[in-house]
Amino acid sequence: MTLPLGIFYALSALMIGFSLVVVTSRNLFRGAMCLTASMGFVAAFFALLGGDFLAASQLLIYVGGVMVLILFVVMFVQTPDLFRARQTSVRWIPALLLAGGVGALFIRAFCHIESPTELPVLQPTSTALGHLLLGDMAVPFEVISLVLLAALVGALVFGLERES
Amino acid sequence: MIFTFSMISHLFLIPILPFAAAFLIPIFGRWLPQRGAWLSIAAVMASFIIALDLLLRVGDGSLLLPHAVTPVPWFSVGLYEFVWGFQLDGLSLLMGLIVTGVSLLIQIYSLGYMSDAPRLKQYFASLSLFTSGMLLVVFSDNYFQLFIGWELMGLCSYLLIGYDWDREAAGKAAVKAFLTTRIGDLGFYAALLTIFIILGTFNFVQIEERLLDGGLSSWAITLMALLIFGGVVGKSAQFPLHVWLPDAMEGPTPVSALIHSATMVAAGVYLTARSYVLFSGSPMAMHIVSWVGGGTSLMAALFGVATRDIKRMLAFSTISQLGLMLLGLGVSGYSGSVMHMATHAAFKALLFLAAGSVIHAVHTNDIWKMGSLSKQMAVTFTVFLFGALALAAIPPFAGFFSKDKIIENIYLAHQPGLLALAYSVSGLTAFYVFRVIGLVFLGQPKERDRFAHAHESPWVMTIPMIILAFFAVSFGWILSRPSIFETFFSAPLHHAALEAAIPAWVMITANSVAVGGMGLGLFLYTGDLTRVESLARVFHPIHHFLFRQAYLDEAYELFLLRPVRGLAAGLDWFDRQIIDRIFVDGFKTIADELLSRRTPEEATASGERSGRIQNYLMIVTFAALVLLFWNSH
Amino acid sequence: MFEIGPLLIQAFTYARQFLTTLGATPLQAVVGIKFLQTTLTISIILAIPLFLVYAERKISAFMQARLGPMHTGPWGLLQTPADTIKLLFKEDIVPQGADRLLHLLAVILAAAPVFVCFAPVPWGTGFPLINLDTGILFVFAVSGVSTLGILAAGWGSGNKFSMLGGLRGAAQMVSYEIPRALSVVPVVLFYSSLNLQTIATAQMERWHGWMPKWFIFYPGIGQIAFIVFLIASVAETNRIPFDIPEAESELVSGYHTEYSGMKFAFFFLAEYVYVFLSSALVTTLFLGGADGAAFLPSWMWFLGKTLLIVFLFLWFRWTFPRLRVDRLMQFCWQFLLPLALVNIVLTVGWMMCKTPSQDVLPTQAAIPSSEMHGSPDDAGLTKAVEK
Amino acid sequence: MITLAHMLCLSAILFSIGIYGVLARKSLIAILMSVELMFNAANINLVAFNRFLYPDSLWGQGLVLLVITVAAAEAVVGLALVIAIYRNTKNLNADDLHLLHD
Repeated sequence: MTLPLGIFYALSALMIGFSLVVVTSRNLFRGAMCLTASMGFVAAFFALLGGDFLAASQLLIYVGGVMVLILFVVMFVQTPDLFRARQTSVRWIPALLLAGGVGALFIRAFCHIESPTELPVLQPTSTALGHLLLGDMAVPFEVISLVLLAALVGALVFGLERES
Repeated sequence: MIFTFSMISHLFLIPILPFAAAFLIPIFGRWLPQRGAWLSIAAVMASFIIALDLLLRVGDGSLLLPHAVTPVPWFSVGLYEFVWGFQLDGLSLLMGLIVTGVSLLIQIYSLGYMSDAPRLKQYFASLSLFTSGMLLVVFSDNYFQLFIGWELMGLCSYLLIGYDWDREAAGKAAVKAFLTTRIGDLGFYAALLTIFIILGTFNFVQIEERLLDGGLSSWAITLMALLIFGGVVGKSAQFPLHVWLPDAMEGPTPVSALIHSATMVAAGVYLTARSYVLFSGSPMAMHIVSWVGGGTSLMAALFGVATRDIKRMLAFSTISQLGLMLLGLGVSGYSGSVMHMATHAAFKALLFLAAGSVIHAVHTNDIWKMGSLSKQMAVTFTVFLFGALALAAIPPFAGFFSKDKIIENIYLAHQPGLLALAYSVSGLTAFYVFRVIGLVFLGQPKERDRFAHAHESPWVMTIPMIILAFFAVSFGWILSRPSIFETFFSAPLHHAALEAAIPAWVMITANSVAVGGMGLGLFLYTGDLTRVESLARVFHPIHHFLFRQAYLDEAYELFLLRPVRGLAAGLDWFDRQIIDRIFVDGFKTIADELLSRRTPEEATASGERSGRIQNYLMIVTFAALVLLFWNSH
Repeated sequence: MFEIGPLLIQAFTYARQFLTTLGATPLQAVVGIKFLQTTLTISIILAIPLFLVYAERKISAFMQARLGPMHTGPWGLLQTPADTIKLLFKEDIVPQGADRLLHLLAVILAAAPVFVCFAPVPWGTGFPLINLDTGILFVFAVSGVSTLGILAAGWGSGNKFSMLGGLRGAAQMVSYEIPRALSVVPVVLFYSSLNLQTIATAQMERWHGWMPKWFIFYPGIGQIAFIVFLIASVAETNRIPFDIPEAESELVSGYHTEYSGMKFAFFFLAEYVYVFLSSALVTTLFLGGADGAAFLPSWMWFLGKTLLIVFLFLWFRWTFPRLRVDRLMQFCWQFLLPLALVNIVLTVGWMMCKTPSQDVLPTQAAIPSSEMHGSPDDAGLTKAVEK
Repeated sequence: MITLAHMLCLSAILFSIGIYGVLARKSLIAILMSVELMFNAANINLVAFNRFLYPDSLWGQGLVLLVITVAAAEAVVGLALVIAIYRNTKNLNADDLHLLHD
């Protein structure tokens, strides 16, 4: 049980715990907070797997941006029954079975994957990622900016109060 | 092949100029004088001048026909290279001159005729677009490009017939014209495909070479020829598809003059002449062409006799003359019918314009309401008279030279039936033309109020008519001069003209029949009309039958349109009841059944609502699960 | 002469050897030393707010021609310890309607990230806790988390005013993060690296021998980037011109109205540490970090420049009126952001014409961390983690 | 040693938690959050593959960056929709939103 494996198990246990809270907690705000925590752990995993630039951008975009948005909306939309009523509809048993089934099948499929053991030392990836994004992945990089623009406009159109 | 400006010989410019005008007018129309009319006239005039310049260069020998221009590459599909190719030979130069000339005169005429009409921009834009389409047909050197021009003309005829669409009749007529010509165009389209499949090229010259070096079964040539003839029947309003032309008179008269007399309908004859090598290759096709042509011309002439509307009379006369031209082509009288096409364009346009100026003055088409207009509208009367004489093929006028050639060819082809048919048609033509002259210009005024303020049309309308009148008189003589005849009407190379002696009686009967028809028409319909009433009572059933155009429209409605509508209704029922009922709703009920075993109403009643969105998500995940499980084994 | 950096490195290497002799595997030794280093840094950082609070009180007093705290200890030096002790003994009230766990969590979320941000900051030669390749990005990412702390504080205290304060604060911090990040882009572009250490050392050269090549002295691009970053940082720390969230007059001091005692102290502590962090960033990015003449040790230069910038922050507090909320937002989105973007374009222009021939983006091979000034055991850590 | 199998199992667990959340939760925002969870599970997979199977290239991480951006865009539009729905119907219960159906 070397240290990295120990770290891995600890982090994954925490992350799964927080994700379960997200999915089952009655109080939506608490759910959002736990989602932030689990995203933090995802960033930790990215760092563990050598994506240092990735971990920082995950923190920046998800935790700093998307979660703030979700918390904003949760605050705007605080209906009184939001915190008392049962949060899952009556279908939670079939849902649990389906999710469990999918999870089990995936795990059964993934368990036996053998991967190379000796791996190159982790290198800082920012410069290489920069070259990649603006070199080979230049087209998707530009298209993504269009996607973001569309999302921006769409959000404005839906969100704005229309005086009609 | 880099496309440089010098490559555009000015031959290209002829169709391009009106095309450009057609698009500039709607954009800049508001600021142009007369809402863009002058731009359109200027464009057509420029094309006319270029055509004239080409004629002069042919005249002084510096340009020999047929003269091919280097094609401009357009796009290539597989091996075949589509090009914008233009070709100049006698036929295309002649038609180019006629089209640009007539279009120019008619656009000037419509300045006066349409002065108070709304949407002038759209009118002149469509006219220019039409002219460019026709010129594209005339000058193109391959079928594909010709087809583009062909479709452009169909579109413009729809736009122009339905010009004042607030009148319901005009709208219906436009749709009818468009659909009927479309049916014909189907034939032509099929011809395009078969030609490409069999011969592998669209270019006329290549087609001619591949046909001449033989090796092609006769049924293939006949098939191609007949399919092309389908397009011709549609566009030139021959027997089965002629119903749209009389209704097309709903459009303004200059439009009828240009499109439905001189150019578009003549395009069918032009197409037959252009693909003459195909037609002359299969005797069966020639036979069909001549009989269809002949039959149509007789039928139309009979209908012409019985109409009350001056423009319908001219429409029927156009159909009949076109039939005659096709008849001429059918009996391998190439030069005769091409010349007739040329002369007919001149005097028929003239007749239409004159009729237009009459309508403009008395505001009605019904010839029974008009009378003795010769005194008030002397110029229109004389011009109309010249046109009528040319149409009736009275010797010194244009019609005589071309119709006489056709009749000679019929005789040379030893077709007694067709000869009799030709004679009766020319007799009837003379009769119904002078019937109209008698009723409209010579007899007593039927309704005094119309007669009172009838006045001569403004100069802008009369001058084009006078120019056309000059041609109606002299065009036949000019064209039959040997030198001109040789350049314009020399039959395609391989076809040996049948040079045999023509007995005198052939021509004498033709002329006497024409003069007889003229006399009868004038005698009956001028002066007091008592004789006409007595005749009318005797021939009433026939007259009514002809007046209703042999109930052809009703027959089409009964035997064609009604079954099609019935079929459509049946299919709609089938789709709605069977397919929707079983497949679409079926799955929904199954899905609902599978999941909540309760319809939404029960669910809401019991407080637990069956959430639809998540139900469907459930199905999706379940399917994914099954797939995952299935392929992991 | 008092370069503490190298001394510390020797000390830590001896400690690591000592730990390995005690039977710990190299990995455990490295992690132990890192643990030791972090506690050391945090203790230094904790000392700073004590000083800053006192400094702020004194300076604002002098600006208003008064003396400031004088009674507690000579010239009021013991004022801040007195405050902290006072707050320690205050009763820690949690509002009845509030979510207890969230109330506590908010404080942690607001305070903790700031300390983490100090890791990549290069104090001087041989000092950065960890020579992080994504230095500045890491700092922005972690400081983004403190926005959540404010939201949680607003929501956790249960009352409407604090929630509104929280919302406004979060909105302000999120929107000012963008011009702040964009204003750093020219620096990153110029020195083609995110690593704060590389940026600091790259500014060590001299123009014509005497003029230090700090980024702020680059005509045009340097000044604009400096100003935009400074303003955005002031907004990020919710200081006076932008302190809408805890504006006493309107929202009864915003999201930390319901906090009392030690939690309230923590909020203030976090704020001042954040001010110090921002000024440290300013010095690293624009004032050449620990670059200075030899007569003073490098960390002394760094500290001096940072305190200078902190003085600026304090100075702003008593000079600018508070901005209205929509004005605040408008200022950020319609002035700062475009200015930062224009600055990026200018920098690229400058870099293009400066070195047209040589490829502007040097395909810089990833600098093996050991070669840099960073503490040698960084490399050890990465290798160890990998084993 | 952390192997690929560890990572993939972890992301599979996270993914199935996300699916459960989407299927079982009532409120729209909870569904949106579960979708974010699923996105993150996918990202872990990508980075794991990149690290273990193709260590020298960075395409996996580049793709994750794109996925993060698209997920952020999707979240933005989703939240705007949620606000619009809330403003009109005052409740965010997924079951009640069946206007498109009968």
